[in-house]
Parts: sequence; C-alpha cells; structure tokens
Amino acid sequence: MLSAILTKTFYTFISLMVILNYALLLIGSMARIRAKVQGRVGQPVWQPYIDIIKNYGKRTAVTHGVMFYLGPVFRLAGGLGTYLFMPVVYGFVMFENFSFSGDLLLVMYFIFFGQLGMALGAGESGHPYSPLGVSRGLAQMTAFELPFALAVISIVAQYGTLSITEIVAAQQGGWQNWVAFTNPFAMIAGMLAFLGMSMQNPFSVVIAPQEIPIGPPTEMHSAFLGMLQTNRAIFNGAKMVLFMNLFWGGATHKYLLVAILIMVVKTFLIYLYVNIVGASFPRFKTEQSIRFFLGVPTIIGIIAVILQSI
Amino acid sequence: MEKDMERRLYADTGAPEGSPVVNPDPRTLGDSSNIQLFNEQLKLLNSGLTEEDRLNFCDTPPEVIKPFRGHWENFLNWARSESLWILGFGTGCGAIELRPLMTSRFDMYQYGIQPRPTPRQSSIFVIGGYASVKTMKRIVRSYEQMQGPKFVLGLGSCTINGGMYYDSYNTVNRLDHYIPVDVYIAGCMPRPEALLAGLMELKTIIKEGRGEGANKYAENFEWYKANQKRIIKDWNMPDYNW
Amino acid sequence: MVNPVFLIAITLGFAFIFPLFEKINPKLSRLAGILVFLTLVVIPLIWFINISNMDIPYIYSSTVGLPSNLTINLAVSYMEALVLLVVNGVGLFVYLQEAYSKESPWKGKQIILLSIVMLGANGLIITRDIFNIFVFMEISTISLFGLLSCSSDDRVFEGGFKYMLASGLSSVFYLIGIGFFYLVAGTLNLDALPDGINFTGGVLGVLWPLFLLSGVLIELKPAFANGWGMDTYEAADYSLGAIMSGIQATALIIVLTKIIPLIESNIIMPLLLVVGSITFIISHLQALGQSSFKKMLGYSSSAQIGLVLIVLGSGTNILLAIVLLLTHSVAKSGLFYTGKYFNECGSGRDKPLLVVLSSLFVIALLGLPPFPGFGAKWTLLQILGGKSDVFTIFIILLGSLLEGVYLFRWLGLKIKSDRDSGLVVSEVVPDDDAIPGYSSSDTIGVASQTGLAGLGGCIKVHFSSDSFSYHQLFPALMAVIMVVSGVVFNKGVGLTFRFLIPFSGILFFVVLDLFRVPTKFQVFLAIVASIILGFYVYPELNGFNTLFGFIFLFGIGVQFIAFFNRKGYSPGLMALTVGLLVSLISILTSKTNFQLFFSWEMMTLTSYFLVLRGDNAFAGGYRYILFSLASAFFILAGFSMLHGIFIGEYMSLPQNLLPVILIIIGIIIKFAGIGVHIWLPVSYAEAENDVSSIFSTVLSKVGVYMLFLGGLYFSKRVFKGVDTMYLLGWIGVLTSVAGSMMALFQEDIKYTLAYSSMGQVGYMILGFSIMSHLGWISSLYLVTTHMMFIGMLFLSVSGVIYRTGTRLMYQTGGLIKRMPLSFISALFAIIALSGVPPLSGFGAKWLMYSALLEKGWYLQAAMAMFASGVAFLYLFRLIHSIFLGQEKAIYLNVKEAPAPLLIPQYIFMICVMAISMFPNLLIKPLQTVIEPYFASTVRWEGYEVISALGYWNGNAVMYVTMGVFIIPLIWLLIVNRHVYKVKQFNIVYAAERPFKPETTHYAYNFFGHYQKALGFLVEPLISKFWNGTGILVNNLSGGLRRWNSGNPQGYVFQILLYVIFLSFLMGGTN
Amino acid sequence: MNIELYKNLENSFGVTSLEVKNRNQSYIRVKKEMAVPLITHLKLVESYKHLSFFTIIDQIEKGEFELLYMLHSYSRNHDLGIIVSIERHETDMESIHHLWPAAETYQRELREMFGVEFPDSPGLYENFCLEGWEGIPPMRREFDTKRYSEDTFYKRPGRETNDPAKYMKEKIYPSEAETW
Repeated sequence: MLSAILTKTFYTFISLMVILNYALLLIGSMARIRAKVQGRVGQPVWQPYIDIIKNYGKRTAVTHGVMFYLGPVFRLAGGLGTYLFMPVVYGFVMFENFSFSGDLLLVMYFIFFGQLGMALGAGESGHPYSPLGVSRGLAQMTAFELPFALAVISIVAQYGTLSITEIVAAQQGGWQNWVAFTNPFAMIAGMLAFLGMSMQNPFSVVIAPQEIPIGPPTEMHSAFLGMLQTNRAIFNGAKMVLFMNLFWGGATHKYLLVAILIMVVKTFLIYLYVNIVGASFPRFKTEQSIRFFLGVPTIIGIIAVILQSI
Repeated sequence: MEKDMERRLYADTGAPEGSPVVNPDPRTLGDSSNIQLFNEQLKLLNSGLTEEDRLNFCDTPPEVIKPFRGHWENFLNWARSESLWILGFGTGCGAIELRPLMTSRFDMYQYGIQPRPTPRQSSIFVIGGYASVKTMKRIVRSYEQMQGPKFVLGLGSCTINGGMYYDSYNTVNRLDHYIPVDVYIAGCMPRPEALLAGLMELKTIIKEGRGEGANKYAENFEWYKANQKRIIKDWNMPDYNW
Repeated sequence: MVNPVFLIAITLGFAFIFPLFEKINPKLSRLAGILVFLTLVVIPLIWFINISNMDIPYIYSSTVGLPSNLTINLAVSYMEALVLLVVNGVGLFVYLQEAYSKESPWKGKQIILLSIVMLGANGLIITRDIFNIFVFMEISTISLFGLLSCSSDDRVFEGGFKYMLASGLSSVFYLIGIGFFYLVAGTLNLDALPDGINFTGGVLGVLWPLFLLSGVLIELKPAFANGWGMDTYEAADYSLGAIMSGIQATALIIVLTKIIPLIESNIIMPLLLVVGSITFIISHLQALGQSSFKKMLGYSSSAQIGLVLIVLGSGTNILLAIVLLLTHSVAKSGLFYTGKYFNECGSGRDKPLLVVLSSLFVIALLGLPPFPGFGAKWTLLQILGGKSDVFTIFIILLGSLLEGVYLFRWLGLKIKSDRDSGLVVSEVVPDDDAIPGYSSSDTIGVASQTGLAGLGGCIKVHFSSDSFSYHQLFPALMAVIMVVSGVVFNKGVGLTFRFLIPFSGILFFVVLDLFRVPTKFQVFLAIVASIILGFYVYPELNGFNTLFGFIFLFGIGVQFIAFFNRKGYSPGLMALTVGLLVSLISILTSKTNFQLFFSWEMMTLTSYFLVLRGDNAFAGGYRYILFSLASAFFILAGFSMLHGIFIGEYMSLPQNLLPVILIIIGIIIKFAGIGVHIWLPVSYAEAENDVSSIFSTVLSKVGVYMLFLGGLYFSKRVFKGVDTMYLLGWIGVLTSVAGSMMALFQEDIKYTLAYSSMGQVGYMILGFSIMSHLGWISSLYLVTTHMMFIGMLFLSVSGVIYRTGTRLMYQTGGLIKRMPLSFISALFAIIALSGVPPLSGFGAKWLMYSALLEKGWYLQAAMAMFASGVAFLYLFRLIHSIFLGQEKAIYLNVKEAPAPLLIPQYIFMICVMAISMFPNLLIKPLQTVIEPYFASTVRWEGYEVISALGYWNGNAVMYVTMGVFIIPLIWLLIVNRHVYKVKQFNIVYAAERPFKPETTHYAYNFFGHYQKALGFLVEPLISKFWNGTGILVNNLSGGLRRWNSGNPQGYVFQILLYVIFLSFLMGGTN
Repeated sequence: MNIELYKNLENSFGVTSLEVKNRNQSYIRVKKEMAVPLITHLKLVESYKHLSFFTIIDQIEKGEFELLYMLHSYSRNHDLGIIVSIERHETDMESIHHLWPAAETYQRELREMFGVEFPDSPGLYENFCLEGWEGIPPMRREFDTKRYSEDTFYKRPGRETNDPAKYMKEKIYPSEAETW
C-alpha cells in the first residue's frame, strides 16, 4: 500500500515536472514566435522561468484577506487538478495521473474549481477591475463552454464513452482515426472554443492590460503572481493535453520518450494555432465574443452532435 | 468703403504702445496676498488621514528587509535583473521614449524587460520626465504600492535638477529627495538608446546587490516623508501606501 | 315530533307579539328573540337527528287535516331538515349580529321583518304546494323589501325599487305558470299529482314549465338578468346581503328542486346545465371587475347558484348540490360579516381573528379543504369524470379559478401591510443610466427591499386591545361548525383520521398563540412535533416516500432552528409552518387520490398564508395562490378522469391520454416550468426570509414528488407522435436555462435565489423525464443535495439580510470580514450548487450528464451545461457582491449572523461534505429506491461508481483535491516571507485613492455586457403575456359588467329577454 | 468680421475697438456687465456656437485682468475674441457655464491660477491642478516663481545656466560664430 502510494507520488511528481517545464518553455517560445511576427527579437525562451523565480523571490507582499491569500492557491489547485485527472500519454502508468477518479465530465467541471477560487481571491482584493475582469471572463466562459460541450458530447456520442483514456484508445491506428478527421465538425467547434479558453486575442478582453490592468489578477503580486504564473503554465498544458486527447489522437508510442515527443509536437502545434489567431486578430468586446461563440461555433457543434446522433 | 471703415476701426484700437509700466499703481493691483484658494473646508489636512479614512487604510511604516546572504541572494538578484517589469508612469514628456523601446527597433523584451500595467507587479519605476507637485503625490503612492525589491529610474534632466523647468513653481527639482532613485538618465530628451543604457546600468547595479532602494526608503522613511509632505499640501493618504 | 307548521307559527307569532314585548322591556324582548331564533334552529336539529337515527324518511303534516288535494302539505325530509338547520342558523346569526350591534341595533320593525323573512324562507323550504310557494315567495320578497327600506343607505330606495320591479315580474311569471300548471295537472299539491298525466303535451306543456322556471330562476339572479340583484346587494346592509344570499337564495333553490321532478328530465337537465354554466362563468367574470365588496359578493352568490344549477342539471346526487349550497350559504353570510368589520377598520393586520375568519370563509366559499364544499366538488368531479363530461369539468374548474382570482385578491388586499404597494418590485434590471435608489419608478421597490431606506422593523400581525370583540364570536362559531362539518363530510368522502392531523397541529399552535406563548418555545415544540411525526410515519413510508419524507422532515425540521431567531410573538407562523409540514407528510402517506389531493390543497393553502406573512408579499402571494390553484385544478381534472385509481399504483396503460396531460400540466405549473414561472420568484422573494428558505429547499420539491409518485404512469405516453417525457425533458431543460438567465440579472438577492431554485428544479424534471435508472438517480440525488445546499445559501443570505437590512446585493459588500461563518457556508453552497468538484453538486451533474448522454439527449445535455455555466455566473456574482469587494461604512458594525441561522447551515454543510466524500452514502439508497422501476445500470467498485459511459470516484477526487490544494498552500506559506495585512482602500487605483466604497465596489449591473449580448432572452415576454391575460380578463369583466347599466327599465328588458332565452332553450331541446 | 454685425453689437452691447487680425479672426472689447449678454447673443443668434477657449491675461501695468473669450462660428468660419477687462482688485466675473458646460473647467482653472471668482460655477472650488496651494495664485504676475522654486524645492548644486545663443556660438559652432 505504502509503496503504491509512494510510486504514485513519484509518478505524479515526474508528470508534473514534465508538464511544468514543457509548458514554461512553450510559453517562452510562443512569446518569441509572436515577437517574430511583430518584427522583434523577442524575449529569451527561458524568460518565464526567470519571471517566476523573480516573483517568488519578492521580499514583501500584501494580502487583502484570507480569500485573497487562498485565491491563487485555489487557482493552482484547479490547474493541477485538471491536469492530474487526465491521462497525458496514453499507455504509460507514469503519465496516467489520477485519471481513474473521474472521466471527461470531471475534468470539464474541475476547470471551474480554479476559476471560482481565483475569482473569489480577486474579488476580495477590493479592486473594482478585478471583478470587472472576472465578470468578463465568466461571461465568455459560459459562451465558449457551449460549443465545447457540444463538441465533447459529439465525441461521446461517437465513441460511447466518457473516459478520456478510451476516447484516446479509440483514435489509435493512424491519423485517419483521429477525431479531427472522423468527426471534423466536433473538432472545429472544439478548436474554436479553445480560442476562447486560452484567452488570447481576439478573446483577451478579460485581461485587457491597458483598459482594466490585466483584470482579475490586478492586485496579485509577488508569490501570489508567481503561483498564478505557475498555474498558467500547468493549466495551459492541461488544456492542450485535453484537446490533444480529444481531437488529435492523444500521444502514444511504445517508447515513452517518443510518446512524450509526440505530445510535445502536437501540443506545440495546437498552441501555435492559438497564437497565430491571436497575432492576427484584434480584440473582441465581451458581448461580441459571446455572440461569436453562440453563433457559428455553436451551430457547428450542433451539426456535429446531430451528425453523431443520427 | 468697407475697407476704409475697417481701417478706421483698426486705428481706434487701444493697443498699448511704448514701454511697459514698470511700477504699477499699488491701489489698482489688488491685495493678492490675502487670497486663499483653498480654505480649511476645502483643503484636506496635511497631517494625515481623517478618523473615517483611518478605518480603510493601513499605514504601517515600511520595514527594512534584510537580503539573503551569499549565492542565493545573488541568484535572486540575477533573476530580478533579468526580469525587469516596468511601471511606465507617464509623468512627463519622457514617457514617449518608452514606446520605441517596446517595438521592433529597440525591443526591450530581449533583455527581459517588459511593461506591466500595475505597480503591484512591477519592479522598476520609470519616472518619465519632470515631476510636478501634483504628479509627485501619485509617484509616491505608486512607488509605495510596488513590492520590494523595487528600483527607480529617473528619465531626463528634469528629474535630476528640474531641467528647463528649474524655476517653475510646480516642478520638483530633485527627485531623489522624495523617493530613492537608482539610475538617472540625463538628457532633454534622452534617446531610447540612452534609456537602454540606463537599464543595462540598472541591471549591473542589481546584480551587484546595490539595488536596495526599498530598504533605503524604509531606513530614511522619516526624511523622505518630511520632504514629501513639505511640497504635497493636501496629504489625503496614509503615510505609507501599502 | 314537532309539527313543521310550528316553524311558521313561531315566526309569525313572534312577529306579532314582538312590538308588545318591546314596549314592556326592550332587553327582555331581545332575549326572547334569541329564544325564538334558537328554537328555529333546534327544531330542524331534532328532525335531523331523528331522521338520521330513527330512519323516519319523512315528517309530514297537512295543515287542515283534509285530503291532500285540498290542503297544504308541509314536509320535511333529511334534506329539508338540513337546509332548515343551516338557513335558520344563518337567521340566528343575523339576528344576533344585528340586534346586538354596537351602532344602531335593529329594533321593532326590523326584527319583525327579519322574523317574517325567516317565515318566508322556512315556508318555501317545507311547503309542498306550488301556490303556497308563491305565497311564501311573496312574503319573503315583501319582507325583504321592508328590511331594505329600513336601511340607512341612500341608494336603498333605488335598490329596493329595482328589487320590487324584478321580483314583481318574477311573481307574475310564476303566477302565470301556476295557472297553466293547474290547467294541466288539476292540482297544485305536489304530493297529490295525478298519475299518468302528460305534463309536456301541447302548448301548455311548454308554457307552464317555462313560466314556473322563469319565476324561480329570475329570483335566483341568473347571469344576464342579474343586474337588479347586484344593485340591491350594493344598496343593502351587509346583513341584508347575508340574508339575500344565505337564506333566500338557498330557499329558492329548494323550491327549484321541488319543481324539477315535474318537468321531463331531457328538457330540464340541459337547460339547467346551460343556465348554470352561463351564470357560473359570467357572474364570476362580472365579479372580477368589481371594486365594491358587496357587489362582488353578490355576483359571487349568483355564480354559486349557477354552480348549484350545474350540479342539479348534471343529474348527479342532489345532496351534493345541497352541500355546496349550504357551504355557500354559511360562508357567504360569514364573509358579509367580516366584510363589514373590515369596512370599519380598514387593514386587517392587527385583527388576527378577523383575518383568520375571512380566510376560512374565503376558503370555504372556494370549495377548498377542509370544508364540505371540497368533498362535494371532488365527488361531483369524480362523477362527471366517470361520465367523461370534460366540458362540465372544464366549466366548473374555470369558474372556480375565476372565483379564486377575485376572492384572494380581496383577501390579500385586506391582509397586506400598509407598506405593501401590491406591486411586483424589481423583477427587471434597471437601466444603466438609472441611479439606483433615486429614480422615481424605482423608489417603491428599493424602499421595500432595504430596511435602511425605510422602517427598521416589520409590520406583522399582532394583537392589540381591540383585536377581539364579541361580535366576532358568532362568525367564529360558524367557522368552527363549518370546519367540523367539513371534516365530517370529507371523512365521509374518503378521508381517514390521519388527515386530520394537520388541523390538530394548526389548532394546537393557534391555541399557543392565543395564550401568547413566545415563538421560541413554539419552535421548540414544533421540532419535537416533527421528530414525533417522523417516528410515527416512518414505518408507513417506503421507496420514494421515505426519501421525500426524509427531505420534508429533515429539511423543515432543521430549518425550524432558524426560527429561533424570531423575537417575541409571531402569531400564526408556527401554526402554518407545522401545518405545511404535516400536509406534506400527509401527501406522502396518501393512499387514494382524494387523500392526496386533500393534502395537496392543504399544503397550497398553508404555504399561501405563509407567503402572505411577508411584508410586501401581496403580489407574490396572489400570484402564488392563483397559479397553485390553477395547478391544483389541472391535477383535479386529471384525477377526476382516473376512475378512482390511485395515481401511485397505476401501472397499466390506459388509452386515455387526457388525464396524464392534465396532471403533468398541473405539475409543471407547480414547479414553475418555463412559461408559468412568473409566480415563483416574487412569492419566494417576498416571503419572510426563513420561510423563503423552507419554500426553496422543501416546497419546490413537491412537484417533483408528484412526478415520481405518478412515475411509470406518466412514462411511455405518446402525444401526437411525441413522447410526453421528451417534451417534459425539454421543458425541464428550458426551465433551467431560463431560471439561470433570469437569476443572472437580478439585483435583489432573493430574486436571484428564487430564480436559481427554479432553474435547479428544471434539472430535476429533466432527470426524471429521462426515464432511466441513471436519470432517476440523478434527479433524486439532486433533490436531496439541492435541499441541503440551497438551504445553506438561503439561510446564509437570510443572515446577511437580517444584519444589513437590505436585499439589494450591490448595497452590501466586503462582509467576509464581518460574517466569516456565513461566508464559508455560502462558499460551500456555491461550490456545490454550481457542480464544481469535489463537492456533492458535481455528483448530480455527473449523474445527469451521464444519464442524458446514455439516453441520447445530446442537445439537452448541451443546454444543461450552458445553464450550469450561467448558474456559475450568478453564484459568483452573489458571493462577490455580498461578501467580497469593498465594505461599506454603514456595515462596519455588522455582526456575524445569529446562531439560529448558522446552526442549520452547518448541519447541512456536514451532510453535504459527507455525501461529497462518500457518494455511495446517498446513491446506494437511491438505487434501492429505484430498483423496482428500472434495472440498475451502474456498478460500484469501492467508492467508484461506473456507468455505461463513464466513471466517478468521489472519494478519490476529494483526496486529490485536498492534495493539490494543500501542497501549493504550504509552498505559498513558505515562499511568502513578509506579508502585510492591508485594508480595503489599499488598492492600486490608477495612482489615486478610492474615496467611497460605494463607488469602488463593482457589483451593480454586474453582467451588463452579458445583458447586451443575450439580454433579449430575458425580455419579460412571459410576464407580459400573463399581464396581458390579466388585462384581457379584466376588460372582459368590465365589458360584461357594463351590461348591468343600473337602469331599471334596462333590467326589466333583461328579464324579459331572459325569459325569451329560456323559452328558446326549452323549445330548442324539445 | 462683418461690419453690420459689428455695428449691431456696437449699438446693442456697446462693443468697442474692433481689431481685425485677418479674414478669420477679430477681437472686440466689451464692458464687464455687458459681456455675458453679448456672448449669449453671439451664441444663440449669431452662430458663434463654439467656445474655443477662455483665458486671462494679467495686465498688471494697467491694474486689470483681461478676460479673453474665444468664440468660433462654423458657418462664418470665423473666430471672434471678446476681451473683457476687470479690475485686479475686484475679481468677480459672471459665469458662462450655462452656455457651455465645458466652461466650468476653464473657470476652475482661472480661479486657481489667477484667483478670479466665478460665482455659481459648479465645482469651482474643486482641485484643478494646485492641490492645496497656499499663497497667492501662481499665474499672477506679482508672484515670483523662481524665488518660490528656490524656497520650496531642493536645488541640486552644480547647475549652470547659459544663454542659449551665446552657448551655441561658443561651444557648438565656434568656427561659424564669427560670421553671425
């Protein structure tokens, strides 16, 4: 029993380390790619590490209250939980995490855990921009949840299971078996929803830096901010892994390292897509993005669902 | 006909001619010394917060926080110097020089420098030019709201000695009497290259462990506060803005 | 045995002797009057007892002792005795009221005339001679006219004139009818009619029934020819109204019953049905638009007579008609009296007895339990249902609903507090540019929602020195007699002893109130009572009933603790709450449809009065009772077509879909499905806080219980090619979307919560309608857990409202520092409610989505997910606006919510945590409950529940969540070296400082952008629709009312037209 | 400026001293008490709907402040400056905020800088720029700003001040200095 727990702890640690480092580097490299788009040199790839270290290394911090203090903890717990309830690399015990505790629905709803905690922490800061950002973020969230939910439902209808592992398993045997190709409408709806989920342009009104100084975390600083940055990495990683598992066949190979490499390539491409869109489009207002998500993506999602149910 | 009329009217204008009157009649001057723009009701107390406000503000004075010793602090200092987040405070005309830094020609991101929209998250405070009394108040508040270690960069001659506004009733002459300044960049205006040079200078200062402005401020808190209060008349904020 | 002729002798004798007595000694004479009127009651009582005990079918007397065709026969049977008892009782009541009235008591001629009126009525009831009937009709008409002209009102002459005009006409018709009848029959004695005479032959065969009927019917004031009567009511005193509608109309109906057998049934029955239906509906509609109380009751009387005519015309048991008639007679005279007192004292908030009495009379008049009218209506509808007479059922229920509309409006207006504007406040989001609290249209709403803006205290029912007067004793006695007789009657219809428990409970607490027992002690007793009740009913419950029993008992029992927060006396509170609880339990233990419906109506009534207790609850209570009545009537209509088979045991599938649809519509109204939801928010919001909490936690589940009780009965019904459950599922999911969306834009926190519970009930309905193992588990799981977390949330919010005195969210803020315990409770509730793991709410979501996906309802699943996202939005808004953000200066001294409010929250929280940690604690019992209906489709592996699609391990999720929470927390504690605790204005405010918390707290119109994008979804279209319906009905009523112009000539014309109409009817049916 | 208009104004409001700068710009003077009626007239009747700016010139030599209201007419494409002289020791002036709400801000500023009062102007006593200023208003010409600066702020030693023309001659372009 004890050894099982220790092994699991060790595996979890490894899994977390992999995703954390990978996601930080990914964020760094994407920032550099964006810089190239803008004709700049761009920050070093390892810049996110330095930022996080610096923030953890700040000497002072202020707290507005218990919820403010716990907000980033909730947020990080939400990110970690979302990641840990998913299998990352198909077929390896080391990377199956705690996916035995729940299925796709658990993952979808655990995303809310961090959102809620962060929103509460931001709320207690007393800064009006924080809840303003939160209200924008939550409003957008409900909007992109709908096409995303439709996409997920379509996949569930397609494969008759809610288990992520089984969904990945069903996509094995070549790229033609990926959901992206067997159920393209679901993929399109899901990938459009992912744009909103990643809060890049054109859906970045939540953190609009000039207008409402980065929105919810406007009062967050020092280690609190460090924690949020850590979460940003892990949570982004988790989301990309989720989308990879759902739409792009997951990552698997008989050698672990190759499997991880596949994961890296796929998630890199997914993130690249988000960044390309982000670099190309201006920002939507909140109501515009709500209307956007409830428009074409939702219709595509409904088509996906209807195609699967008949 | 019309032109004539215009000319005639033009000639009538009582435009003052000749040398100005050097000594005006004191009776017509008006007694300006008695003018009080802000009476007691309108003016906020310089002494501090009202009782009502005291409930809503924390005004604990800052403490000196000792750095770690040895390599750990060096490592942290390296991280601090490589991740400079700017609070761009457009107090004066110099703020315009920050914009080219962000864009492709000078691209400060490659040096780990980026702008940040809130003082809470920033580590370097760029005072972009002359500081008037009114902006000084905001500068002090923003500076105090930054979390240590924090650095200040004075941009342009005005922050050094008032520059071309040295004799203005409203321009602060020496910034470092009000908040600790780590690096000054002279010039009116300094070019972005100069600004970059100043930032690089700041990096070395931080790496050498000399960027202890926050501690200096805490140590000499009374002195700084007295200086600030001398010029800021309606001090409607706590003594330290957390 | 007393000879019936004595009745006439006594009244006549008294009328003659009274002036003499009065000369000698006025006081004594009045006492003698009591004696006489008492005798009038005692004699029929003796008959009644004798007839029922000794099996004497008939007490018969002939006046002169000559053969029957020469003498006038008087006869008293069971029916007559009963009617006499009641009519004379009303007479006694009128006498007592008027002879001992404080201002201008009746004297001399008035008492004589009253006695003559009684003579007339008694004579009409007991005589068996058609001409004699005419005589008594004239006697009562003229004496009543005499009484009318004694009245002090100026309009009385006009009214009396119209009265004489109309009754003169009717007498003429009647007299002509007698003539024709005599031509045909050769005798006027009803008991001596020769056999074998063809009454219907020829012209005469049409003419005599036409004129006889016209004479009687016109006196009964049928619709389209009742204007004269209404003007008389308007002019007459209250007690004259009582006489007219309680005594005279009753007597005339008895006359009608005597005439009916003479006429061939295929003529008279449809005629009565048509006349009755028209009168019933039209008079109710006319009453609806009345502003005059007396006139309103007059129309109501006319309508009730219509109902009796329908009963007579439908050929059901005549006894039902009599019961309805007598209930009406007593209730109406009682109402006339309470109306009189209300007229004197205005609002009734400080007259508890008056409030109770008028409520009882209104209930009795409407035929709601526990009064005899309820049983009678039920039986009637069952008989009609058995005959599949859908049209008559529809007419009766529609009319009853219309009656409810104006009676409850009147009652509510009398009971409401002075501060109550009677409007529905703040159901819409204010405009962006409207300054909250200052715009003129908003003032009323804000003042009522914030204690700070208005008075601190609440106006409640309270006792004062003039709360009681002996005048109320007689109506009270009447009410008691009615309740007792109602109970007896309903017991006869099919009630068992158990269903009387609610009354004993209510009565017990009412007695406690009368003895001024403090509320706190009453609450204690109520908790004890609920525990005892739990032990008492537990053995009888099984399956769903156990679960719902637990929810009802535990839910209300725990929330009783919150009532400890009440200070002083809250008369009626505990009586009604305990009554509600016991009614709910009675619903569970019902074994027949009648029992079920009886308890259902009891639940409706008790909860209605609970709503009305709110300070600004008139509009809410009014909507509540109307929609509840409509719901109940739909269910009743459905029940009436079930052929007496208990809904809970109905397993076979009949062909007839109609009852299913009717019952489901009823249930949809009850759970406030989309389209019929407008009653819910306002009634939940305007009730008192602790009461709202009970409503939202427990009462909202009753509709769901009904569905589960009907269970399989509802399943697999196909309506026009669509599965009814499929439709119900869509209604459920649309309700949840609508509820969530509406909740999103409310500033008033109680509206938010009310809409929220509407949305959640939508999920439950959705779960039910899936009709699978998993679906039902999800529904029941949500029912149970929702009870707990909405209880936590509601009570937490109650504490906030209690402390801050405001219901508007944006006015509070930053209360986390003042009320941390309430915050924690609200936080857990929110996590659970929004379905965020690891708390139990996620279980509900997981089960529901699994069930939906298993069933293949994909779009519904997506909609449900969207709704749950929106729910997350308003929940965050709620907790942020109240507990987070900037604290206002006025709330700096706010304390933590009082312990009585906190304790139930934490009890619920423990339950929620336990269920979250060990989901099988709840799901396994649910499985056993559902086992008989559906085979299990989930498997268990330890704590892991595995469905056909997915799996969920609540226990592991909990541990992982704890792990990922605690480790970062420890890391943060280590890394954070110097953390300074700052205050609320220490924020980065664009280098400025905040000056006012009010302008710094972002809470008002929180989701403005959402409204910009999706606001069109929450356009109050449905409210507009219902308002439009209301206006339409009102206009209809106004139009109909205008028919009665007040012009005597017009009335005569109406009467003539009516006779022609009747003749067409008779000719038509021939 | 249209001569008829000037004549009209001269007759109605006692306007004097038309000064035509060019086709599009003229100045007129008016007495203090006729100023607001004149401006109202110009705005409502004569299409001078736009208040370009409103400022004060301290004519300390004459012992008066010159208030300058600069109006613009879109239809005439013309700027008209109305100069109103008020005594330096009687610094009250009627407010024009009812004509242009934006005038509030000008009046706030002028009160702070010159101490001229505009009774009934909303928010007149709110801070504009000088928060809690003590002493005489700084834009009055008797106020010695250099001395004030020296007294109030810390002077950094070592500051040298040069005459720009001379400095440029000597330091930057010495070879060409001869030719100037």
